[in-house]
Amino acid sequence: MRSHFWNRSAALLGVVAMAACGGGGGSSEGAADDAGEAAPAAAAVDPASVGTISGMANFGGMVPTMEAIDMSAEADCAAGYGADGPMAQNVLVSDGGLANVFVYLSEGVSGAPAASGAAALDQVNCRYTPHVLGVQSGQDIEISNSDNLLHNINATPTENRGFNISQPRAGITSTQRFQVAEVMVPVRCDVHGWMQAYIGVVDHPYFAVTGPDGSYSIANVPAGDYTMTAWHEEFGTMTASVTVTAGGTAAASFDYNGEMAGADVPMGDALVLEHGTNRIRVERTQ
Amino acid sequence: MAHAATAGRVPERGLDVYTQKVGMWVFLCSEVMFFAGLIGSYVVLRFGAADTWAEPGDVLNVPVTAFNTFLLICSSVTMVKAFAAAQEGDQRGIKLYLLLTTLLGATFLGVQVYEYIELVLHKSWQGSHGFTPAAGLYGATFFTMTGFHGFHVLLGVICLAWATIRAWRGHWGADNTHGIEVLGLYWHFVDLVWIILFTIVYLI
Amino acid sequence: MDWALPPNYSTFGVVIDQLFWIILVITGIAFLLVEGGIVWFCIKYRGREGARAHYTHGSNRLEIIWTVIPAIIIAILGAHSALVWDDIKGSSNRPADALEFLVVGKQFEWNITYPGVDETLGTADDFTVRNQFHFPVNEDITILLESEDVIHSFFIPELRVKQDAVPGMTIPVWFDATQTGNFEIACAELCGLGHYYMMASVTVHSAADFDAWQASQAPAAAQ
Amino acid sequence: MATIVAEATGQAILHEEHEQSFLRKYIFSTDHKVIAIQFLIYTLFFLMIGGLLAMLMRYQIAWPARGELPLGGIFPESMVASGYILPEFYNALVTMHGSVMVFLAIMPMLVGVWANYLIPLQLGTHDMAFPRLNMLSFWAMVPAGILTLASFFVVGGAAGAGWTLYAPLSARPDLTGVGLGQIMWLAALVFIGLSSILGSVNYITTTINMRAPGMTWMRMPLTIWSLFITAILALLAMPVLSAAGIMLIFDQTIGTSFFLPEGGGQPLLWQHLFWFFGHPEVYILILPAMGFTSEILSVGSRKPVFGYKAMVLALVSIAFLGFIVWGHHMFQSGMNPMLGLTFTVSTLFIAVPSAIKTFNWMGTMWRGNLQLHSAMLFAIGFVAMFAIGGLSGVFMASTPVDIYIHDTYFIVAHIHYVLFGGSLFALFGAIYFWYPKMFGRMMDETMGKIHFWLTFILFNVVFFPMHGVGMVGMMRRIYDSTGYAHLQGIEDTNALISWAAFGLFASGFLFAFNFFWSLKKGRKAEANPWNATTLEWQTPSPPKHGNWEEIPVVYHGPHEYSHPDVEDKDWLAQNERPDVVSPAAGSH
Repeated sequence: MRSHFWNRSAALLGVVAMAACGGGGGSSEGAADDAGEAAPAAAAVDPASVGTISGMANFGGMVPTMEAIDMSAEADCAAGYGADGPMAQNVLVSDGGLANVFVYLSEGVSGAPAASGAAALDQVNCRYTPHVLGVQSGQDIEISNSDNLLHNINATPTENRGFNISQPRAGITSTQRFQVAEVMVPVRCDVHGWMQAYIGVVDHPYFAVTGPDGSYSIANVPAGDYTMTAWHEEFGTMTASVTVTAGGTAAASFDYNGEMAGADVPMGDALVLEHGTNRIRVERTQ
Repeated sequence: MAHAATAGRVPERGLDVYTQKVGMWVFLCSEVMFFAGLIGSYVVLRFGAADTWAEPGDVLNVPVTAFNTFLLICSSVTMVKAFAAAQEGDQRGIKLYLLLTTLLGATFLGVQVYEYIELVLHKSWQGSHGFTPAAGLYGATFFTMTGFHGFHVLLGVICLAWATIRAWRGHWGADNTHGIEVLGLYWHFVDLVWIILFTIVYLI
Repeated sequence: MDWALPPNYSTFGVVIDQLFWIILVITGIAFLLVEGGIVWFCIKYRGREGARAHYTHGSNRLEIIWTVIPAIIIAILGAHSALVWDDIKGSSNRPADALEFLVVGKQFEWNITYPGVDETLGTADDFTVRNQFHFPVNEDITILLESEDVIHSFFIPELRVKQDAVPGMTIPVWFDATQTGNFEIACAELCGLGHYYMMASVTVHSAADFDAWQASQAPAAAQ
Repeated sequence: MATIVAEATGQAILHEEHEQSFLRKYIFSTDHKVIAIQFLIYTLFFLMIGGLLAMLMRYQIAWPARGELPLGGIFPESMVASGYILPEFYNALVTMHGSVMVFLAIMPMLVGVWANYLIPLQLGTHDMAFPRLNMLSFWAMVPAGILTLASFFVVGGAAGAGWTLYAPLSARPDLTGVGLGQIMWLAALVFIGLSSILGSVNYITTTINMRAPGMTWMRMPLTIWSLFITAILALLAMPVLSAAGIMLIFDQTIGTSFFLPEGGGQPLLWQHLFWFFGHPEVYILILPAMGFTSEILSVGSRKPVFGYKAMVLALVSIAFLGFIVWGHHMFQSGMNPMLGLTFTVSTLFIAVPSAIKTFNWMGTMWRGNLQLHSAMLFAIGFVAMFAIGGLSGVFMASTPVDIYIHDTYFIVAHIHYVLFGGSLFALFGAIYFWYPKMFGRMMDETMGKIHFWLTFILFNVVFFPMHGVGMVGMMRRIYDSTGYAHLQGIEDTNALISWAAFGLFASGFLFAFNFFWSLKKGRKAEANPWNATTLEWQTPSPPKHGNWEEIPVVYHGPHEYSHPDVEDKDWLAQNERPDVVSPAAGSH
C-alpha cells in the first residue's frame, strides 16, 4: 500500500516537473538532461578525454513512514493529490532507490566550464519541484509559480546573499543566482510551512540529483580521479572515490539505510577551491 | 473688545537674555529628550529583564570611571573659571582655564577609549568573548548610552579647542563673553548627563 | 456597496456595535451641524460689494458653551467606553473556567494548539492544526496568543475580536460565540510580504460537533 | 518712538544688497525666504513622489487579479513581475508612501516652508536668530531625500515594515528580505530629525526673542502661535525618534537586541518610543495647518479671528495633551488593558480643544463678508474636512469600538481626512495665499478654483467610502482583499476609490502648472493684495533681503478687520499708527 503510493506520487511528480520546467538542469527526474545541458559549456574540453559517472543511491531496510501534510486549508493544492493526500518528501524510496540525493564531485576537479543555461525551480500544488536542485555558481535559477496563489521563496544561505521574494499568482517568474559554491542552500515558503527545497551550489557542472528510481548520471567529466560526495536531507553525506576514463563510464553508488536517519546534515557549507592543489574542500561554518 | 486696537503699551522685548543663550537653552531641551529616550529605554529594558544585568563592578571598572567622573566635574569648574575670567577681561585666566577644560575633556575621552578597549578585548559577559554592544541588553545599553555621551563630549572638546585657539588670538574679553558662556552651558549639561549615567549605569 | 459592520456572532459584539452606533449618531449630528453651518455661512455671508463684516472678537459665553458641551458628551462617552472596555478586557473579568487554546502566529500561518479531550493545554493529548480554528458555541473561550517571529494581529471580524500577537509575550484573549458559523482569522498587523495571505478558517461548532471534530483529529495526535 | 526702534534693531541684519554669488544667493543662502522657497520646491517634489506611490497602491487594491500594470515594464523584476505588483513591493509602497508624505512632504512643507517664511516676516524681524543653522536645516534634508529615493533601488528594495517601523519586522532582514533599504530609511530619519531640531531651535528662539517692538505674545498672528507650539513639539519629540531610530539601526547592524525578544528586548518598547514621538508628530502635522486656516479665514471673512484667546489656549492644551496620549495607538498591542483605560480618557479630552477650534472657525465666518477666492475656499475646505477627521477620531478613541476598527481602512480614512483634507488643504490654501508675497505675482484664480473643486470632490470620493470599507472590516496594508469571505462585495467600492484617486493625483498637476506658469505669467502682485493686516503684507512683494527698511512697530492685534472706527477701509495693519488712521481707534 505504502510503496504503491510512493510509486504513484513519484511518477506524478516526474510528469509535473517535466511539464513545468522542460527538463531544466538538475531536476530530480532528469539527471541525464542535466549533464547533457552542461555539455555545450564543456566544449573547451576535448570530447575524447571525457567520461561519464553513473550510479545509484540505494536504500535498504524499512522505509520510514512519511508524515501526511495537512493541506486542508489550501484546497486548490490539496486537490492535486490522490485520495491519500500529500505526504512529506524527506525520504522518497522506490524499488530500493533513494530519490533526491545530491551528488557532486567534491575533490579533484581542476577548472570547469562556466555556467550556462538556467536551472528551474517550480512551485506545483504547494510543493517545490524539484525538491532538491543542483546549480553551478553563477547559474541562473528560474523560479516560477504554477499555483495561482501566494508563495514566497525564502532562501537562507550562509555564504551567498539570500533572498526572500514572493510570487502571488501563477505565471510569475523570477531569476536568481548564487555566486559562491555552497552545499546546501535551504529554501522555504513561509506561507506553507511544509514547503522546503534544497539547492546545492557547486562551482563546476559535475553534479546530479538522483531521480525517483535512485539513479543518476553525470556526463562529460574529464578523465581523472575524483572524490564524490552524496548529500541527503535526512541521512547526511557520504563520499566515494571514482576514476573517470576517457570514453568510459565509471560507477559510484551510495548505500543508505534507515538507521542513518538523524545523521549530521551539512547545511550552508562553503566549498573552497584550493588553488595550489586545485582541490575543492568543504569548509564547515558551524 | 479684549483685543481691540491697543496702542501706547510698553512694547514687549522678548527675554532679557541674548539670543545665542536662548538658543542653547532650547537646544538643550531637545538634548534632554534625546537622553531621556535612551535612559528611559534603559530603565524599561532593565526592569523587564533584571537577570541579564551584572552586579556593579563585575564587568565595568568602576574606580577608573569614578576617576573619569571626577575629571569631568573638574572640567566644569574650570569652565566656570574661564567664564569668570572672561567677564573680568583676564586674558591669562581665559587662556589657562579654557586650555585646562579642553585637556580635561580630552583626557576623559582618552580614558573612555581605554575603557572601551579593555572591555572589548579583555572582559567577558555571559560567555561572550569581550564585552561588546552585542553582549546582551547590558552591553547594548551600556555602549549606546556612554557612546552617545562620549560623542557629545567629543563635540564639546572640538568646540573648546577652537575657543582656546581663539583665546590665544585675544578673541575673548569682558566685552565678548557670550561664546564662552554658551559653550559653558553645553559643557555643564554634558557633565550633568554623565553624572546621571555614571550613577545608573555603573553604580546601580 | 454594503457599508455595514459584518453580522455579529459574539457576546462582546453586542455592546461594541451598540457603542459604534451611539457614536455614529452623536458624530452624525455634529457632522450635520458643522457641515451645514459652513455651507449656510458660505451662502449667507458670501462677499457683496460694499458690505461690511460684523466686528467681533468672540464671545466668552459661546466659548464656554462649546467647550462644556463637547466636554460633557465626551466625558459620558469616555466613561461608558471605559466601563465596556473593562468588561471586555479587564483582567479581573477573564472567565475562570474557559476552554483554552494556544494560538501561535508565524509568517504566514496561524497554528492552533487544541487542549484535547482533557480540555487542558500542556498535556499529551494536545494537538496542533495549521490555519484551522474550531471551537464550541456558547462557551467561554480563551486563547493564549503568541508569535514566533514578528507582530501579527489576531482578527475575527464577526466576533469583534482583535489582539496583536507579540513575540516574547503570551497574551490572553477571551470571547464567547453566540451562534455557530464559519469565519476567518485575518492578520491585521503588517507582518511581511505574505501579510494579506495570513488567513485561517474559523469554525464555531455546537458542543457535540466540536467533540466529534476533536475526536476525529485526536487519533493523529495520539500517535 | 525712536527709542523703541533702536531697541528692536539690536540684532539687525543689515541689508546686503551688494553682489552675492549665485551660489550664495540661491543655493547656500542664509536668507529665510530663499530657504523657504528651497523647502517648497523640495516638498512639492516629494508630494508628487508620495502621490505616485499611492497611485501604484490603488491600482493593486482595485484590481489585484488583473496584473497588466500600465508601464509595468519599466520596473525591475523585483518590483513588478509579469505585470503584477509583487507583495514585497506593495509593502514598500505602503511604507514609503506614508514615510515620504509625513516626513518629506507634509511636515517640511508645514514647518520648513512656512515657519521659515512667515516667522521673521510676521514677527517683524530681519531674519531668523541663527541663519546659518537655518541653512543647515534645509541641507540636512537633502541627504534624507537622496537616501529615500535611492533605497528603492538597492537589493531587497525600500523599507517595507510600515511607516511605523514596528520591530521586529523592521529589525530583522531575514524576515522581510529588506536589509539595506530599511537602514537607509532609518538613516534618513536621523537626518530629518537633525533638520527638524535645528529648525525648531531657530523658530523658538526667534519667536521668544526677536519680536518687533509692540508685538506682544497676544498680538502674534495665530500662524505664529501654531508654528511656535509646533516647533516646541518637534523639539521635544524628534530627539526621541532619533534615539529610537538609532537603537533600531543598531539592532539591524551591530547585533544588539533592544527590540528583539530573542535577546531579551521588547518589541513594545519600540511602539512606546515611536508613538511618544508619533502622537506629537500628528499635531506637528496639523497645528500649523490650523494656524494658516485661522489666518486665511480671518482675512477672507474680513473679521477678526473669533475667540483668539481660546484659540491660543486650545493650541497650548493640544500640545500638552499630545504628549500623554500616545498609548491610544496601542490599545490592541498587548499593552496592559488598564493602561489603555487612562489613555482613553486623555485621548477623548484632546477632542475638546479641536472642537473649540472648529466652532471658532465657524464663528469667524459668521456674519463675515466672505471673499471666496482659492485660498479661502481651501481654508473653508480644511474646516469641513478636519471636522470629519476629528469626528471619525472619536470612534477609535472609544477603546471598545477601536477593537474592531483598529488597523482597518476606517483608520486609513481618518488619517487622510486629517492629513490630506486637513493639512494638505490648508497647505494649498497657504500657497495660494502667500504666493504673491513669495514671488511677487498672483496665482491664476480660475485654475485655482477648478483645482479646489476637483480636489474637494475627488478627495471625498476617495476617502469617504474608505470608512465604509473599514466598517466591512478591510484590514490596512493588505495587498489583495479578494481572498477573504467577509470582504466580498467591496471590489466596486475599491475600484471607484482608485479611479477617483487617479483623478485626484491628476488634479495636482493642474496646481503644479498654475504654480510654475504664474511664476512668469501671473498678474503682478502689489504689496498687500488681500488687504491683510499682518506685518508680512506691509513690506514689498517679494520682500527684499532683510525684509524691512526699518523694523516696524506694532500697535494692534493681528486680525483687525472691519473695525467700526476705521471708516475708509475694512482693515487696520498691525503697524499702522492708530492716531494716523483714525483718532478714535487710538482710544482702545
